[in-house]
Amino acid sequence: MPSESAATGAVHRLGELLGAEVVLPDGTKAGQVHDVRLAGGPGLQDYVVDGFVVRARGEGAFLGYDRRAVLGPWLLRALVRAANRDARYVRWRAVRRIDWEAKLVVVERLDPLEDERAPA
Amino acid sequence: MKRIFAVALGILTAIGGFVDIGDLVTNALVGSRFGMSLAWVVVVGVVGICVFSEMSGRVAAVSGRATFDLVRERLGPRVGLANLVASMGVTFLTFIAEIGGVALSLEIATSVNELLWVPVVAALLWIVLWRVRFAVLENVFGLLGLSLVVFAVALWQLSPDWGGLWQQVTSPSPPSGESWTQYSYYAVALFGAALTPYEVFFFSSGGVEERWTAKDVATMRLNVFLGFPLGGALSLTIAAVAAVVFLPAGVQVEALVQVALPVALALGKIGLVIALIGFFAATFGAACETGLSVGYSIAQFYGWRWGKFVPPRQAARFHLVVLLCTVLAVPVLLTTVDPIAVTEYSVVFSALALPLTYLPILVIANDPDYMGKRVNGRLANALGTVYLVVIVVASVAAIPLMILTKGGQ
Amino acid sequence: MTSLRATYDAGLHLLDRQIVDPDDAPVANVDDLELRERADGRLAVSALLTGPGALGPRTGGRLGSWMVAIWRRLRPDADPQPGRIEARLVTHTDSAVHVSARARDLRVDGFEQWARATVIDKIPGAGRAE
Amino acid sequence: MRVRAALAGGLALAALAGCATPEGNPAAYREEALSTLKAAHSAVEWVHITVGARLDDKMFGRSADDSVSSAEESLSGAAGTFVGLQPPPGADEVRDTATKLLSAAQDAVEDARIAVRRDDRDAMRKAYDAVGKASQALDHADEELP
Repeated sequence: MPSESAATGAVHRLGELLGAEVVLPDGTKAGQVHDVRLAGGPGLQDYVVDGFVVRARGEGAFLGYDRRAVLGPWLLRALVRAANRDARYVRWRAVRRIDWEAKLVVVERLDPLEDERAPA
Repeated sequence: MKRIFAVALGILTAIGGFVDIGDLVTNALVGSRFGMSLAWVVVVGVVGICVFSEMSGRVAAVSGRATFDLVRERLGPRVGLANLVASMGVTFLTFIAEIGGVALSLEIATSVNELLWVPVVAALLWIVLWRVRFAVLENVFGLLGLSLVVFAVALWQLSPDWGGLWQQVTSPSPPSGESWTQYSYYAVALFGAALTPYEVFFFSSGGVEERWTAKDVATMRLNVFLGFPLGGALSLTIAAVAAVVFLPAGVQVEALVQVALPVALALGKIGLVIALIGFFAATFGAACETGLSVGYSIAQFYGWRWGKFVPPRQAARFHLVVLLCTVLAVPVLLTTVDPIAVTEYSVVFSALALPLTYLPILVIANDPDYMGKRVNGRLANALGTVYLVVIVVASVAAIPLMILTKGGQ
Repeated sequence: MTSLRATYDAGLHLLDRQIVDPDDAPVANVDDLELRERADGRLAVSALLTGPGALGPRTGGRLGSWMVAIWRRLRPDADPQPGRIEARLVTHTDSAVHVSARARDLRVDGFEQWARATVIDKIPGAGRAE
Repeated sequence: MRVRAALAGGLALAALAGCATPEGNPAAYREEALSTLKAAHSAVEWVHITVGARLDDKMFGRSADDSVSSAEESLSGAAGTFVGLQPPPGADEVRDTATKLLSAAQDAVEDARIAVRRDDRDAMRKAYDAVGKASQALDHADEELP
């Protein structure tokens, strides 16, 4: 059970996850939740949280350049990519616990961030 | 034939619609103080509005999303909200200036004080925004605005020393008696007058309402690439007649009637009448555009239904905002604030607010998710990047220059 | 017509997007997403949330709190909830999020109704289309 | 111009700490006088052009009236701000010269406005010459100011 809340059916907001502190089990700070990746289907109601895009500094990364291969103009992409080099990904199975009150996500490990897959 | 007519109409209204109170006042003022030595800024500004409008027009046509719709998607709610407040503030300020400009045009024609005209103009404006069709609004005021071509005729009639004027154009530095800081301040003001955010909000929202598709991109480009530069040329003639008549006489332009004075000198009463019709059409048309643009930006930010194509009751919040704006503008003008001063500030604040609107459009125009194959090409991106730098520089410089020059005094 | 993406980076692809109905009429923006814990512990998307009650907390800071506070004051109910559109109503996404229900049936536009009833409908010509 | 004056006033206050003020420094006071006279020259020349255009029947009476009245307002605004300044010791001569030039200009502009509003061509012609003289005097202010 990756969640603290015992009762299933508990309702949350995605916005509560954005900016949440990400820590390793030993308490080391790993960054902040920058985006939440959803996967599943066929309907939107069947999409579940697949993992978190984590950055050392949650704010400031923007514009969608951070996770896309082909985007111009060159100058902007280079600047934003440079600022986003620290982005990592936490898979759902690496999430140990979410503390919604404290806006804290405890994770076991962080993986490299892959560019998101193309639309189906 | 019908298509050629439609294209021609689009270009003509783009010319007439380009000039507003900010262009009238800033160009005449700059012409009277700096001659044609700042003409290059108008050129830079016009190319900028072409680059920006082409991108946002293409984004509107391909993705069906208007400019402010996209601002929040790329900047997030916090920065997006800051941008909304700034852009709405500038557009509202411009709206006030335009209404003041209409009232001043009527004052010049009737010598009835502008303050008495303000409530009349506001009421008329609101009725037009409520009842008159979008296309009528755009075409009537755009075409009437073309009467400002009288400035070009006046320039020719004044038979100026063309070599001297060209000399001013090619020596981009302040004339004697003016400092570099003043020169730079008015460079920013002219840039802001040519590249006003509301023009892009209005242009792209109109495109969405008219349901442009990728097929309409070619027509849209024709309008932009022919209409706006010709509109820019028109504003240069306004600066030029002021440079011919006022610069040697040491007169600084500070009232709307002065903008028309050179036309009267050159062409007499007939010229004056045509110029005043042009003033009225340009400012009234721009008042419509700015009033709607305040509504567009807030409605698009919050995802409300907006626009002139649906009955008002189906876009109730949008029409409520437009109504409130019109009502609020009246007491502001009745404080006897000088509309010309409001105009001068509005163009500088336009330059200040621009980057946060420009950046998301530049990014989205590159995003295949929105644009498919219609993403920016190399030229659009090269120019887009150059202008990103120019727009940021103008924005950063605006306030320090305003303080250093005490608002251009 | 594209349907749904294989994956969504929710902040990038869903939040702050325009929601439109089958007539392409704007309904609201996606101000937040509602997540529900499933029996297997996974967090599933259950609804799109709209209005200041959803946007305020995301805006954060004093401004966000004000947004929520004003919204609460203006709502008639004691414990107002943000507008809610069931996730299963989403048919596809492109530059907008398309839903299968009409704007007027979704009941997420209290302010629109208020503005219509209190001001706009009282002005002659409110129902006239172009 | 009122808002601009107010804002400029505010900004000037903010800048007070750093620089000499016209009220405490004779050189700064002279500068202030010169810039006021330059603004006055602009307004007077504006009236001159307008009355000339009206005499040549290139403008309507109402528009000419509006133009002259706007110029008059601008002139009295500039003059009023200067007259309200406290002259620093040793600047009385500057003040006297400038004030004389300003009130001569204001008188000429006032006569022009009256003539234009009455549509009295003889008076307009006289006012045209008087305004021209006032404009010339203001144009040479730098040499006249002590």
